[in-house]
Amino acid sequence: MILGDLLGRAVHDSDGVKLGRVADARFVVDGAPQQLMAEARLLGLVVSPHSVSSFLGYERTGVTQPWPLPRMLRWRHRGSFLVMWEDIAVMGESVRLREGFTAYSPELVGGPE
Amino acid sequence: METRPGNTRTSKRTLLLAVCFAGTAFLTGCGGVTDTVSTAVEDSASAIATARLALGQESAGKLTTAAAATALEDSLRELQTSRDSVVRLSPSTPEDRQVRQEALAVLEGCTAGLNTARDSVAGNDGAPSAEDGKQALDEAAGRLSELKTKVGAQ
Amino acid sequence: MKLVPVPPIAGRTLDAQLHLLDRQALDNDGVPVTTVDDLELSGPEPGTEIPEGTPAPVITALLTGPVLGTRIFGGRPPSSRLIRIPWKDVADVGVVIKLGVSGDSLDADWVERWIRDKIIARIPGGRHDPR
Amino acid sequence: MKRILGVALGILTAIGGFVDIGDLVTNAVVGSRFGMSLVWVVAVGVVGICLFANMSGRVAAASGRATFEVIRERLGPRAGLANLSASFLINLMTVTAEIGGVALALQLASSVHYLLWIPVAALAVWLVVWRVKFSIMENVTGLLGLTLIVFAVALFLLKPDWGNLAGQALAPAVPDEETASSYWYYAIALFGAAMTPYEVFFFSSGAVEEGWSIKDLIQSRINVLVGFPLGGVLSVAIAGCAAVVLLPAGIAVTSLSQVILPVAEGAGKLGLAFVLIGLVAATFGAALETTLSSGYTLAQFFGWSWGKFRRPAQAARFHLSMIITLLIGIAVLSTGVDPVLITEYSVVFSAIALPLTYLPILIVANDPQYMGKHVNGRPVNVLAMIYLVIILAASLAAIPLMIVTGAGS
Repeated sequence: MILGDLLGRAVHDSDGVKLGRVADARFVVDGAPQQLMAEARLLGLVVSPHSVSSFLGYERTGVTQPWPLPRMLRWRHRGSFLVMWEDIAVMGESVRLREGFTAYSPELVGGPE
Repeated sequence: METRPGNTRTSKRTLLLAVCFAGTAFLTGCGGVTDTVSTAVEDSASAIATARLALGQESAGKLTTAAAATALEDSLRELQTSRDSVVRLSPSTPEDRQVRQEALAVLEGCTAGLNTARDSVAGNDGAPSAEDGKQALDEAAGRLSELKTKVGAQ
Repeated sequence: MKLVPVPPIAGRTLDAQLHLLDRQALDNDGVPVTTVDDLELSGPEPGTEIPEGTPAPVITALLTGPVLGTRIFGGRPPSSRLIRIPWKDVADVGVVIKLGVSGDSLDADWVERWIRDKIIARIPGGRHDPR
Repeated sequence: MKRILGVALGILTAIGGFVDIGDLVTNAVVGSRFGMSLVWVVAVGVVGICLFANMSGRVAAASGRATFEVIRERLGPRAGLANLSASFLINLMTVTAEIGGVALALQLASSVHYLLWIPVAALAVWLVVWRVKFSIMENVTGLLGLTLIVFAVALFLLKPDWGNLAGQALAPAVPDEETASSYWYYAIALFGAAMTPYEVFFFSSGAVEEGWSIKDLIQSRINVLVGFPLGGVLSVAIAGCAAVVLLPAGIAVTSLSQVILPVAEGAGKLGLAFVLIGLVAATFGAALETTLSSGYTLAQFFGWSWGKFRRPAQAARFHLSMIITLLIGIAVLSTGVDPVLITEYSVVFSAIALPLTYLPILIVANDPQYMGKHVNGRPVNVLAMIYLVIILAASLAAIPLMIVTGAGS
């Protein structure tokens, strides 16, 4: 599967209510170790109800400078949430989540450093 | 910077293009006859003044011949562009036609003066002396200022 | 919708848009090779129901290729046109993505090699090392 | 001793490198039409370029990423490509203007028509970009560009009425025969001439070329904070010479030959010799920087291998793109279009395109992932936000003013 097909797709819950669009995909580097780097496993998808894609990710980091910009963009991506791989039922033309999925905060915890 | 959905971007782009297109149309369309003539006179006066300054410096030994020749050549090119802008005019009223005629005559005189100056700078034998060049430019400047007051008064 | 704080995760997290896509890939001696245009996952067949408890997909390759046109006007180039850089060749993901292999072996670089051999190397001084 | 030499060399190169054909023409035009009443814009522009160059130098040193890599990574492909095409086209316009400037300067020295000099100038630029080491190229053109100090010397020798000049500069007012809109149009042109984007592409890529690290930043900060303001003083001297000699004589600058007349007036043939060397060196140095910047912009955006520190064969597409840029420059100039006219448009379009490269650098300079602990301090961010507003205002006002004033005629 190509990630490019997934980004921007509509996300529905199990009753078909549209929740937003796939803004990003989060991976965690804790899979089986390869020669150089462990495999990056799909942790979940970041879903954003109001905007298509976010390249600056202010809604997932605590960055506040340069002053008005992060606040404006964080407002634009308000309501974004992270949904785990286990809660995803179908990924294709659109993404459907399982019954009673959990919406996690999209906050980036373990940064890439 | 998020990518907004396509449609607002394209409508914004067409608006920008419309503005630029209107701008260029406005830029090329010429104002009234007197406006064009007065700008042409102003530019020619500036060119003649440059030529007089360059000629003065060259004869005073402050400017090399190469730099003076280039300065005079640029002034001639400036004069020709202003002359072309007057030639392209197509005046409707008789007074405008009269103004254009006069302007062309004066600009003709300036071009002749400038050429004498260039020949004097070139300084090959038989060429006019620096004094003649300077004299020709002074005459041209005089006639230009007369024209300027006349066009300005219009 | 009350957001539940994310449970602590062992290992580094990478967001595709923020840390992987459009990032510069350098080969093992630091020569830029290409930029990452897309990712290939071992993930589920698109559109098929995912049974409970199936293991999460992993990134199998970084994809690079003439995608700028499609990323602007939407759609995607046929995957045959995309050049794959297997994930096992990736040495580190930081500000740049460091690959563990040399650039020459990667066919993501054929345009560079073609221009080098056909044009630049032919001009005198082409191989002169300025340092 | 070596350290002091290094610092002095850095400063001198920054002064020599600051002035290019855009500064020369725009300052002379402004001086000949508005006197000293637009000098405040040069000050605003110099502070702006110092801030911008420092920020992009720090981004390059802290993260090893030059300007256009950062733009691609942080703006995403669509906005990034729009940014690239605008910046590249304006950079191409500047390359053409600079090569035209070199040819005009050589015509002044030799009275061989400038059109004949254009291929020679472009070939010389290519040869230097192809073979000469980065630091040697920078130092030679920078030091030779210093001879433009003769503008300041000539201004003194002209013994102007300093009170009047200072009065015009400190109490700026629109001269009566000029309209307010052309006053503001030339304010934007002057701002664009001082804060040319290519200087930042070149500055940040140069940091990566010379492998700067954080501890090298002190040297670069001195270069910028001392060199650029002195470069600004040179620009003011050019405007001053024009204001003292050309303005009273009613000469509006439209060609490079007019720019040097005040120097001949004040310092005679010796002064003229210096200014011609300075002209050729400044425009040639700027032609090198803009050609390299066009290579940097493309290579960094598309992720090609780039840099003069590599063998040309190891950065094939980088060098090929520069060759093509030079060929386009020659083609445009050989149509006989007036290089001074291209220069006037290139500085205004530089002002229009400035936000496209300023904003991403400002964003990344605050991004801990790229900068670690070297993110912008609070005072820098406050000043940077003020300048973001100034830059956006200039960029938005440029096109309407260009239309209203008919490009300043």
